[in-house]
Amino acid sequence: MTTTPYLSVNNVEVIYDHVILVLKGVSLQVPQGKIVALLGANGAGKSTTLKTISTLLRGERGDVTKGEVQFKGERIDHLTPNELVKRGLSQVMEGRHCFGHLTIEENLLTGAYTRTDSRAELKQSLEKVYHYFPRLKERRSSQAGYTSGGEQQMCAIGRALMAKPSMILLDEPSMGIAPQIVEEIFGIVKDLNSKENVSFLLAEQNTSIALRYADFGYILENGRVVMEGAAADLSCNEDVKEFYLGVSGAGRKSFRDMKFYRRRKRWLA
Amino acid sequence: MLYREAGQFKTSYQADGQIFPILQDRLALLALLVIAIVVVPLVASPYALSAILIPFLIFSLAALGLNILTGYAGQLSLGTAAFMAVGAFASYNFILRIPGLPVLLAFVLGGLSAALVGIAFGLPSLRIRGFYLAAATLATQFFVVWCLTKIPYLTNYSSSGVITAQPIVILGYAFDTPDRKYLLVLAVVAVMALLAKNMIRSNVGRSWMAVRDMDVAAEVIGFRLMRTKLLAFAVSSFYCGVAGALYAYAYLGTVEPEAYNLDLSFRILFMIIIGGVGSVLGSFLGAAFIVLLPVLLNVVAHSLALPTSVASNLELMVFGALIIFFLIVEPHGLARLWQIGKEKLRLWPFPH
Amino acid sequence: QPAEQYIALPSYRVGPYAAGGSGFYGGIIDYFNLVNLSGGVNGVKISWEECETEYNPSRGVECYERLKTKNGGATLVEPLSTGVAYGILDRLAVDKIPMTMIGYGRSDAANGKVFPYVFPLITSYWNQAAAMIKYLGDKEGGIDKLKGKKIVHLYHDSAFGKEPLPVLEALSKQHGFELIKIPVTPPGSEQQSQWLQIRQARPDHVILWGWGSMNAVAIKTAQRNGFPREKILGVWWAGSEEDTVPTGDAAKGYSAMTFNTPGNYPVMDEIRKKLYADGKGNLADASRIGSVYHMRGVSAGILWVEAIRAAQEKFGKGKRITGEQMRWGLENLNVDEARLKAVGAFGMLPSVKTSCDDHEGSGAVKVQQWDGKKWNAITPNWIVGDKALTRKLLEESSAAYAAEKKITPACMK
Amino acid sequence: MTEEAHMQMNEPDAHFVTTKREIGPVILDLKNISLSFGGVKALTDISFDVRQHEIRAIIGPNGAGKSSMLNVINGVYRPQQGQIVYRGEVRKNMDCYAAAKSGIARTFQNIALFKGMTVLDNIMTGRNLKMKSNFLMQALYWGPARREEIAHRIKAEEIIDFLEIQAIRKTPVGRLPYGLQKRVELGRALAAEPEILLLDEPMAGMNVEEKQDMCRFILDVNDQFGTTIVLIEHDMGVVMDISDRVVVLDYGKKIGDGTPDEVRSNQNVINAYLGVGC
Amino acid sequence: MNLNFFFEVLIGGLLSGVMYALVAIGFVLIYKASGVFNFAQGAMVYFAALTCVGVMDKLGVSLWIALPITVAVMILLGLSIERVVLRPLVNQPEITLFMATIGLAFFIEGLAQLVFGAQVRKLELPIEDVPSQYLMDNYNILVSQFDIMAALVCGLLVTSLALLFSKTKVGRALRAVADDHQAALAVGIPLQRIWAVLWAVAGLVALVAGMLWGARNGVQFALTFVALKALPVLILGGFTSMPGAIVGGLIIGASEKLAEVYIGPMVGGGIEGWFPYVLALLFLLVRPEGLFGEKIIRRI
Ligand SMILES: Nc1ncnc2c1ncn2[C@@H]1O[C@H](COP(=O)(O)OP(=O)(O)OP(=O)(O)O)[C@@H](O)[C@H]1O
Ligand SMILES: Nc1ncnc2c1ncn2[C@@H]1O[C@H](COP(=O)(O)OP(=O)(O)OP(=O)(O)O)[C@@H](O)[C@H]1O
Ligand SMILES: [Mg+2]
Ligand SMILES: [Mg+2]
Repeated sequence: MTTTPYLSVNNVEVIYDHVILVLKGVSLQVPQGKIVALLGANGAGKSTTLKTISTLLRGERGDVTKGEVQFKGERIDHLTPNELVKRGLSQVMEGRHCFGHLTIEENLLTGAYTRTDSRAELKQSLEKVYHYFPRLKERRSSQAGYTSGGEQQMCAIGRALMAKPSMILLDEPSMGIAPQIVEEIFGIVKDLNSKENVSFLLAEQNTSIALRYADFGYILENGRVVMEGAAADLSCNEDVKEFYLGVSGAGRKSFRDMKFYRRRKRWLA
Repeated sequence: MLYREAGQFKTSYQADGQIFPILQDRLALLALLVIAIVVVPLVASPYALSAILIPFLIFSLAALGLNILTGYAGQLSLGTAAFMAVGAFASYNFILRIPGLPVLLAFVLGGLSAALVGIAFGLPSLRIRGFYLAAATLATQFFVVWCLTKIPYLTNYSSSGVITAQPIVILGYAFDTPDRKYLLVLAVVAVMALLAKNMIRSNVGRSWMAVRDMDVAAEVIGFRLMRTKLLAFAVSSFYCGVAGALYAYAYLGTVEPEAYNLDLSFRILFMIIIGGVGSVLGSFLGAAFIVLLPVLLNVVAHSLALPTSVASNLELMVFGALIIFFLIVEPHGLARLWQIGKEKLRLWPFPH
Repeated sequence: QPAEQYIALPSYRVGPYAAGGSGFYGGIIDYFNLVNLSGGVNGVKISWEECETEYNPSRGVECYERLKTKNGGATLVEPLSTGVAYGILDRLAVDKIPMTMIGYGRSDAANGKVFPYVFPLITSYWNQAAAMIKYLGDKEGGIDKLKGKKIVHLYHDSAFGKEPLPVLEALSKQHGFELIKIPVTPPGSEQQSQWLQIRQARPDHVILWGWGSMNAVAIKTAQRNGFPREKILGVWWAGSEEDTVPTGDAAKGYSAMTFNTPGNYPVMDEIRKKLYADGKGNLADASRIGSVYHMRGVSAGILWVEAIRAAQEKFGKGKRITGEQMRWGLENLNVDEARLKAVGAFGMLPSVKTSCDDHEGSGAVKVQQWDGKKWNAITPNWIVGDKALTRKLLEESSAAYAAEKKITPACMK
Repeated sequence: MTEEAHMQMNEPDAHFVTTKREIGPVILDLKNISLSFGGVKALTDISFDVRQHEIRAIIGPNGAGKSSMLNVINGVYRPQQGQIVYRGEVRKNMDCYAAAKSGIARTFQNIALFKGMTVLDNIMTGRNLKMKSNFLMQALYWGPARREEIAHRIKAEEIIDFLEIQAIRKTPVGRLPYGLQKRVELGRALAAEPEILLLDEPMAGMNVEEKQDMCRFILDVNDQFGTTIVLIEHDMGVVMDISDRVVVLDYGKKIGDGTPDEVRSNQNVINAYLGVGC
Repeated sequence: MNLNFFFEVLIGGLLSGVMYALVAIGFVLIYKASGVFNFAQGAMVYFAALTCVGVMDKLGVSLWIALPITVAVMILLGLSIERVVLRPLVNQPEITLFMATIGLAFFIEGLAQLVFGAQVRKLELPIEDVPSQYLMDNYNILVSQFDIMAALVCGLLVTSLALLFSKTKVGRALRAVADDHQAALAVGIPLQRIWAVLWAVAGLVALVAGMLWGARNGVQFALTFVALKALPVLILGGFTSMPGAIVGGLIIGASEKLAEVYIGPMVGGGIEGWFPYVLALLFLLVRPEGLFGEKIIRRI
């Protein structure tokens, strides 16, 4: 990579509960103003990587035993999440994590906790989120705990946007979201990226769309980076095509025709 | 590399369903039992038997009872001592009023009485959850002790409400010395721990855990919440009741209802939290921690020749600090610490 | 190395009753130190060991078991806690260690035929209750004047508070006063409803049978409700500085029973001079010297030392006596006025003479009143209640216990 | 090992009888269901039916009321209006227990596994309705209780093999990654040997390969056990490929119902959900 | 029935209820803002009162000098609790945090008695605990003027804390924290700082409770038990509601006194120990989250 990395993860090793080794030396970079996708099967360690960066790992009894994380040229692995958010790094956690007893609007407003802007500016940001997700506006005064799964996911994304970050870690933003909205979410990502120069690191299972919008991609398997490259290159790679995009030589196969004796991708690990 | 299951293949689901699937564990348990049954009574001093081991075992049993309710079925309760009191006072009355009733049967009847009370006071748990339920179970605690002080019949009209446990005689054999009492308590606790473990590894146990982890989902899957919760209350109270009876008969001798006060309920709750919520082993470890640590601290403080009031207060502080320390090291209790230790041992000499 | 007379003290110095515990055990230890300074009992020094019970029966039993075998075996134990005392009651006869229950515990234990190793020394709850009624009668100008009067028994709702009920009920029938029983749920930090009930009932006297923080709350609540403190008479566990000081002026005029006459005595002076002046006193706060609990502890010490002395007279002077011999000493105690004078405690406690039938040995109490600063005795003489009545109750109750436990009542030698 | 041999070893369902899949009569009929929470109308006057052995998909934008619909079917929510006819009987007050008893099993959108238990235990809970021995016998773990436990364990192991999760059998589910948890949840539902299986976004958070696996499991269940399946899914590829009929909900109303092709070309559906270019 | 007496009991009960509410507020504060059930609240009440009188005693200063010192000590205590106990336990199960506060309670109790001794002390506030002459003369009703002041203080505390929670950004953040520690961290809420402040405030609330209860009952270990009186208030009013603490307190106080006076004598008395719990339990059967508590969200 030629540009100086905005965020860089260097050879990080993570152990849960003192015994479960999950990341085995992961390194990756996000250049400023770029969208980087982090792909990989279930349990590969994507979420763990993101939590390592945002230092949320501590609360889950995970330890970073090796390596370091740098953001804007500064080591951040010892900082608190609050300090990170203040420096412009926000995370959307996997599995929504809305504040159930707060209304949607209150949820969004807590997202702006670190901001010291005026009321008017907050209002503006709020309107922007509502503009992105009209559904949230409709449900603004419902308690988040009683909204549908997709609505909660939108709320979680909106909440992160409220902090006006310069870099966002997105963990499976498309999970449980209707296809139209998925496109919209990625549209928003592109929009923020190009208009406001926000950088993204996104862990995503919907590989085709992720690679469509990303500039660069990493593939994680079993806690190791097994492949990296420009998004366009990755989407042309035969293996990626077969295992992550679901298209093989003959084009997209129907899910009905899947046979379980497909070629396994054990070799990747 | 000593502690490994490598090479131990299970060829049947029965073998796989064993309580201790690993050979080393089974050997260790066997050794422990031999020590507990044969060696301890021979070498332990009456002090160790009657002041440490007997209360330790009795508290372990009570903690096990509470662990069934709180740790496995997820119903936080602060009424443990009340169930113990019911067990003790019921046993007392059964022996008193039914001449010739075998003592062990009286304990069982005492436990059953506690179970009935448990079911009655478990009814609110169908609607109330978490700390609300915990605070509500205090109603049990205060109400039961109040009844015991107010209903003279229950204490055989003793003017001050104190009962004196009858001597324990089983089949003409008197359990009157520390080592005999110890063996009796050990037998009861061992059998009941085994039964508890069996329940936990079969469907009842799973129903409790399911209700604990997510009661709505448990219902969708076909567990009946009412039955499951009430059964947990009943079994738990039964265990506590028997423990309470042993507390009166094998330990204190003469008791007033106040001996089963809120303080005792709390101590048993501490035991399961420190030991490990939802772990049979944890009940024992927690009981050991709460029973032994103050004694140990007391001994240490005395050997430092501090003024007694300073020593006593320091003890309290160190005790509190150690609780916090252990929780920070392992929030899921000593049993979890033990398990992690074993996992490390399994990987040893490799770190991961 | 000369033999030492070892005594087990399962004490409590933390928790809700720490104030009482530290004063009482402080007094005991001060007196032991004093005796040891002058060479012990005929050359036998007294040794002791404490163990923190936190007033908790379970820990108390552990303490007892731990302490009893140390230093060649304990020869006496005093837990100052009803719960702990009950917990070790059954073990005493087996271990052959006598236990004193100075001013608490089950009153029927005074029957040495059934409870050979238990000594509710000086006075038990039943005799105290009887003495209280006698005092109230005297105050009214004669016991017959109690007829038609109302007496409230405001009590700690536990074995302790219920203990005097048989006596009070019997006396109420006998003398024709109305007894209104009002329980307070322990720990008793809120008593508004009880005192409203009392005010409503307009009693002539209130007996305050409380323990721990309940007492101060009772006095404060009486004040809040405008009930005259002069009409309240406390049990001796409601008659210490710890009960009145925190109430400020509210306790002025309040009186309570005691078996230690407040005042100054040679023995207390010696403790001050020989121990505290040298920094060897046991109380952390020297202003508590001579406080009610402290004196109670010193009194206990005096009686024990006299028991040791008596036992040595019989079993060998200057020798360490065993637990059984100690039991004999306690059972054949005769601390008369002369003896009390000799130890510098004349007037501080009643004279005590025990026997196999009477492990209590006295039953005499005084009444003291709080003047806002300190306690003052207000009865010049020791009061003794209807002992015939308490004797009768005692015989019945201990007989029932003996039957239940299958004990054949008999005197030990 | 040759590829064939490997296949054979992996063939977990050799002992399942493969039946010819044919759609049967209506097994579940929902008539004019309406459900609201305070002011929020989650479902308004919805009617549709489910036929035996078919795979019936429910799709719709977020908050359309899909999950609520499943909750109505298995008795978690009680609709304010409407009728549920199940196997020809009108069910008025169906609670979850009755639903489970009558052969309805399900998975949840927000995984509802029992976090503190192992994978095996979670799957065993699925079999609870089939267990007969009482708790005293279980406490003794002796005789019939033990035999029963082992018999059910065999069934559970079959499911574990079927879902290819042998390796994590004894792992507490809380530690598993999201995708595997979904799989375990499916296993738990399957363990009940249900007549109708309700799946709420079983493939959320999975990549294509894993979705393919999941589809295969669902199709196999449907094929081999003849289980009727009601499925909510946002991946249109999956829905269009594997379902027989599709219901489309929007804002609590039904806006389309039919075969995948019919739905795909329904203008309302395109506007509300699919968007252009699908 | 004597109506005047009835009102006296009622009013006495209501005012006792205010005293319970005073302790309950401390619990609500911590629970609402971090989801921690703070078992050490009672110990903090004792610690605060004892520190105040202890400082007066040992340094021989007046109440007005001891008070600011105590305030400083309580703030320090709050900060250290956050640093030593809570920070390492972020995102742990509720029950673990609960247990940690139990450990804390032991520690604080030991510390307080170690530093200031175990003896019972008196605490005199400028306002005396005697019946208000004015009310006595004009309405023939017996109410202690001390209680009236306590009620005022309590009302003031509740109002200001309720406003804090409902109207400010920090209040919103605190409620968020109670829902989900991890997510709160992720949106950048400075959990550590907020908790530190919160526990310091809880320390001050404990101080207020300690001063009032201490003046009423004497400063002694039994002050730690007043927490028990607050529990039924909490479950009745709801763990998460400031106004609930007051309303719950009033209901519990009044009904327990009425029950003790009118039902007690029929069943042997002493029912105050369990009556409030049974009453609260009955309320809970109707509303499992208490009168004003936030609904427990159970959804799948
Ligand atoms: N708290 C934890 N304790 C123990 N192990 C954990 C914990 N969290 C995650 N793991 C383990 O770490 C590995 C990586 O998990 P992670 O959540 O990072 O995967 P992922 O790539 O995000 O998967 P998915 O796509 O399913 O979200 C998994 O094997 C998982 O079992
Ligand atoms: N228990 C409840 N209380 C209040 N509102 C509810 C409840 N359950 C669902 N809702 C509301 O009903 C509507 C439908 O919710 P539902 O969960 O059924 O949507 P969904 O179609 O499953 O959406 P998604 O695809 O996002 O999961 C939503 O607006 C939701 O907020
Ligand atoms: Mg993930
Ligand atoms: Mg849904």
